[in-house]
Amino acid sequence: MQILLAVIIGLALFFAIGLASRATLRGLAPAHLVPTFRDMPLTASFGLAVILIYVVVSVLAPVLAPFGESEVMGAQYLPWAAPYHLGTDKLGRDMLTRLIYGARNTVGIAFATTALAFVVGTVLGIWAALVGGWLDQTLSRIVDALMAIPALIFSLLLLTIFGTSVLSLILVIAAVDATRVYRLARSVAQGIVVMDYIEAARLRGEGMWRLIRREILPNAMAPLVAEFGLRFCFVFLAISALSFLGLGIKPPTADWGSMVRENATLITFGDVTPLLPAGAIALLTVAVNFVVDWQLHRASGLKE
Amino acid sequence: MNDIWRMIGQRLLFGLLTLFVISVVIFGATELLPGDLARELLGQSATEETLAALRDQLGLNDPAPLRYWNWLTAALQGDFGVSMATKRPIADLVGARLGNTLFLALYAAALSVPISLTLGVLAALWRNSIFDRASNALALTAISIPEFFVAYILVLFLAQSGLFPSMVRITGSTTFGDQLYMSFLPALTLTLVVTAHMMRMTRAAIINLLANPYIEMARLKGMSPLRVVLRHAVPNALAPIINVVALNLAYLITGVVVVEVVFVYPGLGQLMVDAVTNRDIAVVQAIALIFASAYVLLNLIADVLSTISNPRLMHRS
Amino acid sequence: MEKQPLLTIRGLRIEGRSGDAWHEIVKGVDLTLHKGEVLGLIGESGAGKSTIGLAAMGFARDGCRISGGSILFDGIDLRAVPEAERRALRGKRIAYVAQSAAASFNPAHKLIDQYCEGPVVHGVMPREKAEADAVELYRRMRLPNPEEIGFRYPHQVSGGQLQRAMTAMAMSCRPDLIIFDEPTTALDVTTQIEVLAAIRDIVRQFGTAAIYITHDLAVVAQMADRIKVLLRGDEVEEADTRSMLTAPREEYTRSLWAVRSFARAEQPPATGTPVVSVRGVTAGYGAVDVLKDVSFDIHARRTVAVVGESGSGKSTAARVITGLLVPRKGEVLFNGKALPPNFKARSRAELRQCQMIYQMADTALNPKLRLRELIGRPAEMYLGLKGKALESRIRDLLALIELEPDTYIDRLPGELSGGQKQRIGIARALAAEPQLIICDEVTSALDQIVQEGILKLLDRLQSELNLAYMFITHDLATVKAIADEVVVMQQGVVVERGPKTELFGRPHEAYTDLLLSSVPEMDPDWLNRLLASRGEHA
Amino acid sequence: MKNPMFSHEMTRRGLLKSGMAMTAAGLILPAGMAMAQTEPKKGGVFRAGIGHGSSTDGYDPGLWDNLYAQTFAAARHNQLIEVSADGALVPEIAESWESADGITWTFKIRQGVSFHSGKPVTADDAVASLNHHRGDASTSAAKPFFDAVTDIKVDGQSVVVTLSAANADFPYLMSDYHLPVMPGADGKIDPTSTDGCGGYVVDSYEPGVQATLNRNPNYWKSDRAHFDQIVLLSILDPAARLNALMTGEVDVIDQVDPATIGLLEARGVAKILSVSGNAHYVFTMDARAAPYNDNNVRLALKYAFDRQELVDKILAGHGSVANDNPIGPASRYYFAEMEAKTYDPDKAKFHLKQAGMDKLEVTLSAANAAFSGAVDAAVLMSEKAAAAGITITVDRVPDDGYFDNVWMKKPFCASYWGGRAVEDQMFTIAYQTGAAWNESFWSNAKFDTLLIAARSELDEAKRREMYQEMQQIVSFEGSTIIPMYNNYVMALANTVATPDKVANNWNLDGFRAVERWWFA
Repeated sequence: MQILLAVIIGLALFFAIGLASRATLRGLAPAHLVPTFRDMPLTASFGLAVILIYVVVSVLAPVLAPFGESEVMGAQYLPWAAPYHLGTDKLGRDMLTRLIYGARNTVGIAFATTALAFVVGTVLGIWAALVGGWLDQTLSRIVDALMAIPALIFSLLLLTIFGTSVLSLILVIAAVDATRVYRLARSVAQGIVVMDYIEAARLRGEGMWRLIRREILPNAMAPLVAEFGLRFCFVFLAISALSFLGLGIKPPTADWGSMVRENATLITFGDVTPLLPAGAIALLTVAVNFVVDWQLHRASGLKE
Repeated sequence: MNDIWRMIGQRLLFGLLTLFVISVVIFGATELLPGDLARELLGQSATEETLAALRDQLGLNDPAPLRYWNWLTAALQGDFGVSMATKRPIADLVGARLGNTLFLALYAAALSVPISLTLGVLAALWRNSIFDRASNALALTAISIPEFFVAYILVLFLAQSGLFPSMVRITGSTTFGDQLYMSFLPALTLTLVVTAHMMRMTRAAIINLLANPYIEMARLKGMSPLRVVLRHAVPNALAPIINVVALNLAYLITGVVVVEVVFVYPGLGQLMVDAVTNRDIAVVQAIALIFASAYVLLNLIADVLSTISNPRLMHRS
Repeated sequence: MEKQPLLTIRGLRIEGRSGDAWHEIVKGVDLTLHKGEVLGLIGESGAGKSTIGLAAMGFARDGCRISGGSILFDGIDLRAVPEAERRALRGKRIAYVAQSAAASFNPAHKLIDQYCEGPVVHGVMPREKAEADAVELYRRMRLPNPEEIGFRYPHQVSGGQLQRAMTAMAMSCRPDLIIFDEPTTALDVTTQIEVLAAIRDIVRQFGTAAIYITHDLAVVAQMADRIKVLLRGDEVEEADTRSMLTAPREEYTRSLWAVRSFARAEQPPATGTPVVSVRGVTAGYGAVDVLKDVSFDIHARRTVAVVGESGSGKSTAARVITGLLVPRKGEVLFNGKALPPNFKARSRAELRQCQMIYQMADTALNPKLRLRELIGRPAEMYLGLKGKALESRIRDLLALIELEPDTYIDRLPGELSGGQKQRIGIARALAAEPQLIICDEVTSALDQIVQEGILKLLDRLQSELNLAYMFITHDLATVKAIADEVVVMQQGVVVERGPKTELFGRPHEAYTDLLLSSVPEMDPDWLNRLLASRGEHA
Repeated sequence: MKNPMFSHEMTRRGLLKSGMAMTAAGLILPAGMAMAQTEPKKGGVFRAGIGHGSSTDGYDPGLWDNLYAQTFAAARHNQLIEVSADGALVPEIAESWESADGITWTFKIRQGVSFHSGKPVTADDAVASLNHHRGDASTSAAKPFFDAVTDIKVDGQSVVVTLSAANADFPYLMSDYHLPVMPGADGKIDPTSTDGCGGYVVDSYEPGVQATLNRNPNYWKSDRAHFDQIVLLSILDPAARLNALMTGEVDVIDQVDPATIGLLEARGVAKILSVSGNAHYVFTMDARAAPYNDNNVRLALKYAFDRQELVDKILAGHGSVANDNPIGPASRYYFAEMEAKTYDPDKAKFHLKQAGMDKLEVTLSAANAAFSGAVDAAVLMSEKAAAAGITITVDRVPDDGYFDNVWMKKPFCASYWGGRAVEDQMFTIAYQTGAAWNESFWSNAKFDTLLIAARSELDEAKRREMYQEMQQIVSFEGSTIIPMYNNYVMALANTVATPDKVANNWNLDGFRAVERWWFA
């Protein structure tokens, strides 16, 4: 029964948020974008609203959070009651505060990591496709070899060697992710480099960097963006899995992946506490991909 | 067919090269890790004297390149050596666990591949329907929850009620049926983890094809939507589908250490993490190479199957 | 004519979605077709001919919807009946032959499997009988090896044969009506004739009614009993073929008929050092020589047309000149000086002198760049223009190609029509201020009226800017219109070359002859005469 | 997944002769719960889920380094001497032992005991077993025990050990889990053999996964080893261990996640066994390095956090507050009346001011490899210290390699001691100037003098006074923060019965749960 109730409430929220955000966007959008928003599916408007909320929460975390990020308020595992609306965690910190700051840290780190992975992977991938020959072979073989090493174990090795500062966490996950992006970027670019406009640009004598940046990249965006949506979410998972193995983001920084891990044993007793950060991740994943799907749908021109 | 054999030969050759590169990378990375086997075996309370004795016994005092060379020459002769920590032959150590790992991977694949392909095809068929959106959202939710957490939730609902065991205990006398029953939860966890990816890719691959003129032709021949998708779209979408299945199979073999830990499943992942922790390089190398070979072979198989499934590559005029 | 028409369309309205809005693309068209009758639908791109053809099957493409009117097929209201019933008609009583057989055959299945699918699924005949029937129809379509060809995959069969196999497939259920949607447009002229003949014969033999959709007047003249002219979703006029050809009523129809009138003024023979001189070039990919000892010259203010069918090596010749393909033997001289064979070794000045315009403007213009950058980039790169100078140069160029600068300068290629895109391609070439422009089939993807405009523009620019053109085409009409000199190529070899007047005037090589005679003419009897003269057909 | 530190050390100071019991560390049971006091029953398959164990574990006794290997060893082996549940040394394979001068020790080997293989246990076996840990070529972690041993020889049914100097504690060493009696041949043991004279015979073993052992039908202790079969499972994940217990896959688990103790008790499916001992959690400061070389800074840190909060939150109450005192409440000379340090930011500020600072910024390195909850403890300290103007930046370092890279390398880091009931040993190992494991590099002349004097002091009252003074010095001048003593927390299925006294020297009843416990 409770599950059914939860599903009904969830769906109601989905429609409410979706419709409200669509109406708002229509109201606020500049004139030429109004039709775009008018026909956007409910999933997309819901996704946009969720992303927007996350961004606002991230930016305004210190304002919104009732307490300090790692401020120990009282006893551990207090029930959901004011002033701790979502209770406290195992150190007696306010769960809601941790979640709010978690948005900032998690989303920030995930974004930085994914962005870095995409910059590196995309540039190398397109470069390989563009130049071809031995460069392509060499890069692709190296990437193949790296991909053949299980990502989690490879990250574990690298993090143990380089330490677990946020920077090395970002660099290591980005490096592992970049191999996947490289593969995608290369295969997409291979479809583009045979186009006449690339030939025209080469014949014009354009340099490599401009070919990549102006001629190929804009046309490779759609599949890359789709991949970005998924990869972005996989970063949370990677951090979470790493914290399972004793690495991950350093305390007392609040991040959702580690929060799931810290509180995970509670689920054994049916306590929903770890569901909060897990749900926050899942919601963002779904939201990001709803928007990505919508964008792809618009870009593909395949009207259904 | 000759082309295929040539491709297989070429890829196997590249595969060997890949394995070599990986063995160097893994060896180097393990070398870079602080501490060594002797230290790990003795614990932190060991005195320098004991450490020196153990290092000497284990041959850790040789320079790294020499140790790599010794390992490589032995490995090339098919001798992967003994675990430096336990003195057990690596073949024994790894053998049973490799079987377990493959069993779990195939089990999860047997569950997830049919489910995800069916869902993917249906989602493509009924694209933008409630079914499509709901399955998409559910799939995304499933992949955005950490594996260990999925496992805990499954245990909460399916093990605490006594339906399935919460951990896997495989002994010599375990029957196949028992093993299927005991491994159900880890297999289900992995299924939830990989299904979304395969399903989304299947759906995308098929929808990608629907704009093709031959699909319109099939519809104009009066074929039903299901037949259009199954008979006209799916055969042409096989290459990407096979590839994503191979990628996920590789993941099921190589990437499941977390699930192994949660279900106490004696697989290769846990063994490798242990070996890394203990700096037992011979074991790390052996498992890394097994994982890499699985990856290389699965990719090769995927490419061969994609080629076979594509008449343009199979029947050159 | 029977009293009860086979197909009656009244007030047909179809809407298409662009972006997020619906707009009408067929605006109330009527159409009547009797049993055994062939109706030609003609018009330029965007006229709605394909859309109407599909609507005759009760079908609308994704992103289109039938919004008004009635479609009555043999008494069945296709708009009213459920989808399942429409589906039962498709393939069985109304069949479709698509423009590109290569793309419309499923690459994963053998031809005969695709042939049999319709009859078997519709329950017309069992598989064995369908197979035997296929062989029979392949034979009637004059396909080589009719017993075996069905067991090949589409990619193993040539384009002309595929188009015939597709017609056979359409016939598999002996439909009452076939929609032919530009079935020969993608084919070479010599191949086109065979396909046209085969289609015409089989339609007559089975007494099948047909709607024949094309933009090529000469083709439709051979095939149709009646012709309906369409313009932007509206009917212009309809009449039987002969009266339509001889006495079109409407101004628009007359303009269609008149487009082949452009011809370039005759030029005196060129003298002096040619801009480009191709000397004994042998080149190819892998082990195959695509060009064999090819030589020709191009002079300033002259247009050299390189003619040949697909695979003749004419585009490869262009690639050798531009330096994309390094020849095995021979060289390319520019103003008498040898060019480095690889474009990467050429200086910017050398690159600048030789510009290229591509066949498919869609793929030749980066869809993500605005016209400002597309046109401005070469000017910026080669001439070092910046800021205001660059801006005014871009505007000049847009004006030169007859596009209003203020309107267009910030558009994306996707916001232009096909002809406009091709003009941008021209402007981009001009921006470099080159001496030679290579035009690779620049007009073949365009409607005839648009082609005319492009050719006129190129002609005007040549005299204004002192350009040399290398004009690659398979379309002899274009050659007649614009060339000064002609180079005829077949399988990598220059078969014949000389001034246009000379080449079209005197008796020539057998191959040139075949090419010339294969160009369809507006005369409804042209095909009959041609086939008779070749002794291929009664 | 490494073991807590110094697992090879013993917990109690022994006397020269066997059989003298000492004050024992108590067994603390949650209120309202009493252990069944029935007679032990035979039978059943006992399955234990242990939170350690690695696929690289081996049979070599010199290399046992985690709770799994140690429990597994205790199931199949006996030592010369056993430590009883109340902390006394009791005879095991050594029937008795004595020394006239503390230099020559004679251990009389019990007759009529045989190995699983059937071979009788002889003095030669005992000598071979001990010699495995001696000599330059030995790779045993127990090697340092034998530094002072000059000779080991057989004398009839006895083993005679000669030391270079008198050591009254030597019998304690012989109870160490590293030193099982194993069958010897040519004066050597086979370190890859599972053969022992313990209560269970190994049936199968998959390192890092599970071991199955059957009751040794010929076990010489008739009142021990009650189970027909025992299965030792390595379950590293705390949640998996809990689940295994709750779903009946195992009968006992160790290292219960403190966060879940309350929830587990509320379920009523298991009982919690919480055993207090002298084990303690530590944060060490490098006394040589600034700013920790100033005792005022050290004191400021000691007053800057809430010890009770750590006990409540890190141990969920299963432990007790420690006053920077490595000598636990179970010890003879425990200085209970010492002035307690409470959370007092003002006092911390005062000491900072004494050190000439108004604020302090330090980095505390911690990993859960040091002790479970070390990172959280560090975070809690950091939070509370802020009020005293002390900024503690918590540097969470990888578990992997913690004791190589961080411990005794970083100036301020987490550590753990298994606890010593023997005051002299605790102080000698970790607090005497220059001691190998003096992790804080602390040096105090007065302390060193007292330590040596106390060893030879025979007057009980004076001795107590001296040890209490040393505790005072360590607590208020030492460079080690000791916030709490932790309990061993296990959870048992309701069917499992234990003796009323459970040993506190090690996890799982001093590793002996498998032979001391039974199914009710």
